[in-house]
Amino acid sequence: MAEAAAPAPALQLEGVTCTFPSPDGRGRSYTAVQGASFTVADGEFVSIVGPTGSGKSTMLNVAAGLLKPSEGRALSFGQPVTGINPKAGYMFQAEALMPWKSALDNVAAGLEFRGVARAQARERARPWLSRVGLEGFGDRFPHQLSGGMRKRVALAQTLIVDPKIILMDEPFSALDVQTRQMMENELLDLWAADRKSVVFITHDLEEAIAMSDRVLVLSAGPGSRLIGEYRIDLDRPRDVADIRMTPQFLALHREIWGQLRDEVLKGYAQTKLR
Amino acid sequence: MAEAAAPAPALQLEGVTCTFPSPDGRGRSYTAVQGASFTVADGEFVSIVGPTGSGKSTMLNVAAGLLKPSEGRALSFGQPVTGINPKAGYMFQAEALMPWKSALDNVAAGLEFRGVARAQARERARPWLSRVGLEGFGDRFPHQLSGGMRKRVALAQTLIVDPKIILMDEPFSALDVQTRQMMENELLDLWAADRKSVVFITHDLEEAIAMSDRVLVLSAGPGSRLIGEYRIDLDRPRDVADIRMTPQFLALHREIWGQLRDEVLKGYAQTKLR
Amino acid sequence: MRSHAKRLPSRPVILLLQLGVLIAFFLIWHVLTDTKILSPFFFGTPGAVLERTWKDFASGVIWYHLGITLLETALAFAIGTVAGIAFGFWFARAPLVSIVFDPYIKAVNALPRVVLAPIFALWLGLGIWSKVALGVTLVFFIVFFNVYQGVKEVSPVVLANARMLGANSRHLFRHVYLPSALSWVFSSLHTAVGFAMVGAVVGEYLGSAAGLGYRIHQAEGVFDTVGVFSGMLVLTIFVVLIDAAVTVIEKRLLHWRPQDQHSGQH
Amino acid sequence: MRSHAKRLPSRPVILLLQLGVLIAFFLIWHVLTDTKILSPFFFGTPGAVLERTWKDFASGVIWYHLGITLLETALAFAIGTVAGIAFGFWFARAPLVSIVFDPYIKAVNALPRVVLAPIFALWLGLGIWSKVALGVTLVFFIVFFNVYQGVKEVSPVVLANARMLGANSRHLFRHVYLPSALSWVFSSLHTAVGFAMVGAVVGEYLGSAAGLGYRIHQAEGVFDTVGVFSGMLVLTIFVVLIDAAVTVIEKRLLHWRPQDQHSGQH
Amino acid sequence: AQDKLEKTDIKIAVGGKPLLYYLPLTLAERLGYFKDAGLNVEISDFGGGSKSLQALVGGSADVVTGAYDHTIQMQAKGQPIVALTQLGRYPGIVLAAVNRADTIKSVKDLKGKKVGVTAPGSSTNFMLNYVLTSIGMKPEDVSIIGVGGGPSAIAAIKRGEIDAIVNLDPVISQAQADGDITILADTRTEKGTIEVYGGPYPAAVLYAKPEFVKENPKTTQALADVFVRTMLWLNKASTEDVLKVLPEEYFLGNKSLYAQAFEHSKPTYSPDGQFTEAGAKAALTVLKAFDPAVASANIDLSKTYTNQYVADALKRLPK
Ligand SMILES: Nc1ncnc2c1ncn2[C@@H]1O[C@H](COP(=O)(O)OP(=O)(O)OP(=O)(O)O)[C@@H](O)[C@H]1O
Ligand SMILES: Nc1ncnc2c1ncn2[C@@H]1O[C@H](COP(=O)(O)OP(=O)(O)OP(=O)(O)O)[C@@H](O)[C@H]1O
Ligand SMILES: [Mg+2]
Ligand SMILES: [Mg+2]
Repeated sequence: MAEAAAPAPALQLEGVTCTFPSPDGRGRSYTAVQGASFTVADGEFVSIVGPTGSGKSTMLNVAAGLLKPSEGRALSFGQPVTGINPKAGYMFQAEALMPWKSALDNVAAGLEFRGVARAQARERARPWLSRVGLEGFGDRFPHQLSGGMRKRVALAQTLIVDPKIILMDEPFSALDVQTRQMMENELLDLWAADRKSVVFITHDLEEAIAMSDRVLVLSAGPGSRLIGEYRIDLDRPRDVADIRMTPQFLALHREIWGQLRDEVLKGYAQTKLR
Repeated sequence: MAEAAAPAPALQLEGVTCTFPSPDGRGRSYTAVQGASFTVADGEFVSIVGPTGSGKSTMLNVAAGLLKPSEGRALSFGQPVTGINPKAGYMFQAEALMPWKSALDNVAAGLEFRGVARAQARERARPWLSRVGLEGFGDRFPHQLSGGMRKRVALAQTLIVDPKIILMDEPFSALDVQTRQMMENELLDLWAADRKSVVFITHDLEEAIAMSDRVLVLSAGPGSRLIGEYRIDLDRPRDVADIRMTPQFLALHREIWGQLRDEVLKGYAQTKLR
Repeated sequence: MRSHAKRLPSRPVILLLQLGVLIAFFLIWHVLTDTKILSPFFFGTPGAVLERTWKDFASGVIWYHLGITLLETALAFAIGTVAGIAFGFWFARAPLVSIVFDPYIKAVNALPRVVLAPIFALWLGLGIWSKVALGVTLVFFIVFFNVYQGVKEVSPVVLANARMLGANSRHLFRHVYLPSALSWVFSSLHTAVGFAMVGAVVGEYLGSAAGLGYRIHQAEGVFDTVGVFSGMLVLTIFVVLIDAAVTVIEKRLLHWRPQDQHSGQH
Repeated sequence: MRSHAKRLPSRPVILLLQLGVLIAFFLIWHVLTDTKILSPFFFGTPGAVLERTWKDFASGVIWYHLGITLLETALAFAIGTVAGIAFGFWFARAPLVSIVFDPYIKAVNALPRVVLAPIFALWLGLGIWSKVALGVTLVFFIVFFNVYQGVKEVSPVVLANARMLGANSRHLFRHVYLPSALSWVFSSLHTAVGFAMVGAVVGEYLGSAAGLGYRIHQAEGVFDTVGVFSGMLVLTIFVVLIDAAVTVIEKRLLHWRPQDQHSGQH
Repeated sequence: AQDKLEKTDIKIAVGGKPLLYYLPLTLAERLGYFKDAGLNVEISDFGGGSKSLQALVGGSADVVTGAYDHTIQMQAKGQPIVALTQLGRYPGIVLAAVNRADTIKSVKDLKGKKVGVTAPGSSTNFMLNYVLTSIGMKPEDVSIIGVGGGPSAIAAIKRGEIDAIVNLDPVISQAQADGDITILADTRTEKGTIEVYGGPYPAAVLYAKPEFVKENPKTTQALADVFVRTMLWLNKASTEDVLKVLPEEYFLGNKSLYAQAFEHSKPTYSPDGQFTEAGAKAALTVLKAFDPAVASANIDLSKTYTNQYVADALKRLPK
């Protein structure tokens, strides 16, 4: 849909359907996402919210090029995504640090993969570690870090390579509120500095509203679709803590929450029924 | 400290200190928890909040008997914890499902370990699966479930064996708000039914207040101690969603939040400094 | 994760490719021996080898010998595997035993089996059992070391979880260690099948009254290279069949794993 | 997780225990042969074996042979390991190659090496290389199958993460597959060390001018059981030393793992 | 017309059944003589003579067809065994120079050269030692390489790994047929044997433990009958007769080569199975010189063999 003149969107999903074979390899299969289409413009910050198990991670995997949709396709900056999306950085929901690398080496890995010499990559990784509040923990291996610390290492690891589009799957859910807000502000600063595109999955609707330009609401599975889209017209730059108190914010929250709540209840009832 | 007449507390930590060897096996070691002491009475619901990396999981490991404290000791129902604590159920922060068992078999595992025949254990596991909203997903293997679904399976897995004291490490952080509230209410119902003891770790202060009889605040690491203790005198039974709007709740929240915020900031500064 | 990988060709295509490799191998062999680049005295000729193998099967003389060798192989494989798994688990779970006996296990593994053959013959006679013993000494160590390592690789969190759920040692074995170590066990079994056969054949080769190894030895004694290679051919055919059976079992027991997670290349 | 496990005894105590096992072994051997329950003709006597071993070292005759055997072992080990790792990775990363060649790899693994010895002798002569080749054929397969499996076991999420971070095939190998497969590699190396030695000794035994296998064969030819066992003793001592070196390297390369996570028993 | 045998199931061990050295065993089996004697035999084949001997000492075999040397060596080790029938009267060992080396014209030229024997410490090794010492050289003057007795020996010759070889048929005949070697000493003939050892030298024999003989005299006699009968048959048989009797597998490699090798070896077979004292003495002399265990022992040759059963058999069997 990108017109000739407009720049290609950072991400575009066109009628993406993802069907998984059934657990035992035979029998009925499970359709997680059904015909999902949405666009993330260059430089836009988009959040996706939806009930658990609705297919948010699945859609991010499609955008990253890790999962081939059964139907439909994904485009990134006008290019169809056929393999790993080279313009994307992906912060996974599950633990994805390399257990055999120290925190510092984990952060430096992306640079090394891009041909930066090891010593230099480590040097450049150090400020990133302190940015996520782990200055003294560079020599720890992942199993020696707490759950929240591992998440922060993963954040630094994703951001250091400066991807054009950042895919984040519940990046801050393991953090306490305070650390979380610091990380959120850190991310917004970064994003503001050179206007990357961000696709941000979260369970925290407040977080979604506070951070984004747009919030997408996913229906409950199976066969989730996008059922709501809200433009967040709050002023930038924002402070995630302060903005939550503004009436504008509260109005938006009420509105989206109304829809989401219904959807979650429906999803819950469905899984109970099936 | 238990007097002769009073029933022994469900859990008692006495001056627990946990020191980890340094990452490379030599050099300086890291003291996560320093002289922590607290008691959880029989039938009490206690939450622990604290900055990320402060040692919450570490303390739970001590209570479960998985980690031997460097100093001090843990008692459970008057018995020193020297091995696995047989009275405790533990829902881990990290993924702990057996990947080779289906969701249903994972839930049934605890019963099987207690000598229930396989078929019967699966029969009894089924209602538990629907209780956590996963009725149709019994035959899925963990890698076929979404992050939130795995957490819910783990919840059912822990609760089905009916432990006298339940240790929960951020059980609901991967769930969307709505599902989360349902799970929270489910847990409160269960707890009310036969007054188990619960130790509940969370990053969500609202959750901590809404659920607990008492909230403990942990200081930032290294060498965290318990620095605050708040009795929550809200009426029972509670509905976690409704109670958040009461003035009493808001007052408590403001009070604890004040202390926690300082602590988190300190912790953040410390890690930046070290 | 299912990914954008180029999908593998279908089953018949793969079979065709495999057949192609086989034919290419025989062709190269044929050309090399035909042009005397490889001396037929040492390498036989593929035509003669195939013809001999065919004759042996047609006349039926081979079945008796093959039966004995397969019996020995199966016994060696079964005993060695069971013992390897049992000791592997025991050692992995009993750190003191493991640390004390570790050097001796390794020492025994390094004993040349050829030299041990007379001792096995002494203890077990000249029948199949001395050959089975030889096979067991090969199979055991391969399985043992892999099971030992496999048990040590179990995820600490999953293990802790099972223990908190009340699993005792037997449960841990059955529900955690065994399933977790299974891929290690199967990896070792693929090597072990071959070594079980090697043990049986070498045992027969070193002293016996029947079996494929006996026939190979007889053929070698009269410089009948074709006979030697024909024996080896029969042997490899059957080891491939046994291994296919192992693979089928493996697929069934490990069906819980993510499918085609590793075809993910672009 | 460090747990309430009974801690292992300290290093010297363990050494003492190991020594105890050794002494017990020699004592039992002594008693059994002394009372003729085990025939000294087959089993020698520990006294005589130790004396002979001591003499051989004192007079120095053994060093030359030992040196040759160790050289062969080291070469077989190194070549077999490198080839096994290389092919293991290649096969694991090239599913079509792996699926097509799979039956042939297994077939070759099942060939009795003893029968192959003349071919190696023909190609490589009677010097050390034919023995190295024999050892390589043993070591290669053990390492190969384990590396292959080890690569397949890599955590899919960690792998996906590295690929998203921009790792190409070479990076994946170096930063993901290799470290992840290392515990498999080392598990296989512990077996492989022994088999490298077995290959060398059996090769010497079948035809050579020097080496421990040559000496063992010579002793066997004149029914000198004490000589045979003395040779095996020397052999095992050195294999244990080599294995200890492997363990040291293993500890260094795998230092990132959780320590004593498995002593967790009560 | 035999009395009832003490034992009819007999396990025979041999170290390399298809070797011409042990041809009488295969002949006896193929001619059906064991069956005629009421014996039910199982023949186990071993990788070498020493292993078949070990099977006997260990009790897993009843009788062995092996080298006469073993009876002396085992007496020195305190494991008495007794030879019952002689199958070969000349050892059949051949010392030959590899043509490619081209510098070896006589045994003297072996100095400093590499010589392949079947295995270090084996009878081929002793033969070489004996030949060397008889012309005033020392065993240490050559370097010994074990090359085995099969295709690996041929491989060693073809690759030029060795300058000379001490081996048996069929290796020698094969190498001769290929024109790769020149014979220096040949104990396949009476003349050659006397040149090397100064007298006949018993080669393959049938031996057993004295206990076996004592407990099963009738079975022992039956075994001796079988082999004497075989030796008498072989003495009169033509090459064609022999090839007709042998299993086809034996000459699948190369029939004419096998025939040739057989003809070379024919004189080595004992005509009637009887031992001679001179032969036993020759063997003892050789072993005393090179086997330290034998050298230091006091050997009673009369216990190493007996002609009793052969004599009895010869009395009854038609010549
Ligand atoms: N490999 C698979 N095989 C079968 N079903 C799968 C597989 N992967 C995901 N699913 C199913 O697809 C649905 C969507 O999963 P997904 O992980 O995308 O959910 P999500 O929205 O990210 O949930 P959460 O918020 O809990 O992380 C779930 O019902 C899940 O069970
Ligand atoms: N095995 C270990 N070796 C070294 N340090 C460790 C080890 N385990 C935990 N630590 C350290 O102990 C501290 C407390 O860890 P813990 O996991 O208890 O934190 P937490 O309070 O649970 O944090 P989170 O909320 O992020 O889960 C951290 O600084 C962590 O790095
Ligand atoms: Mg998800
Ligand atoms: Mg934690």
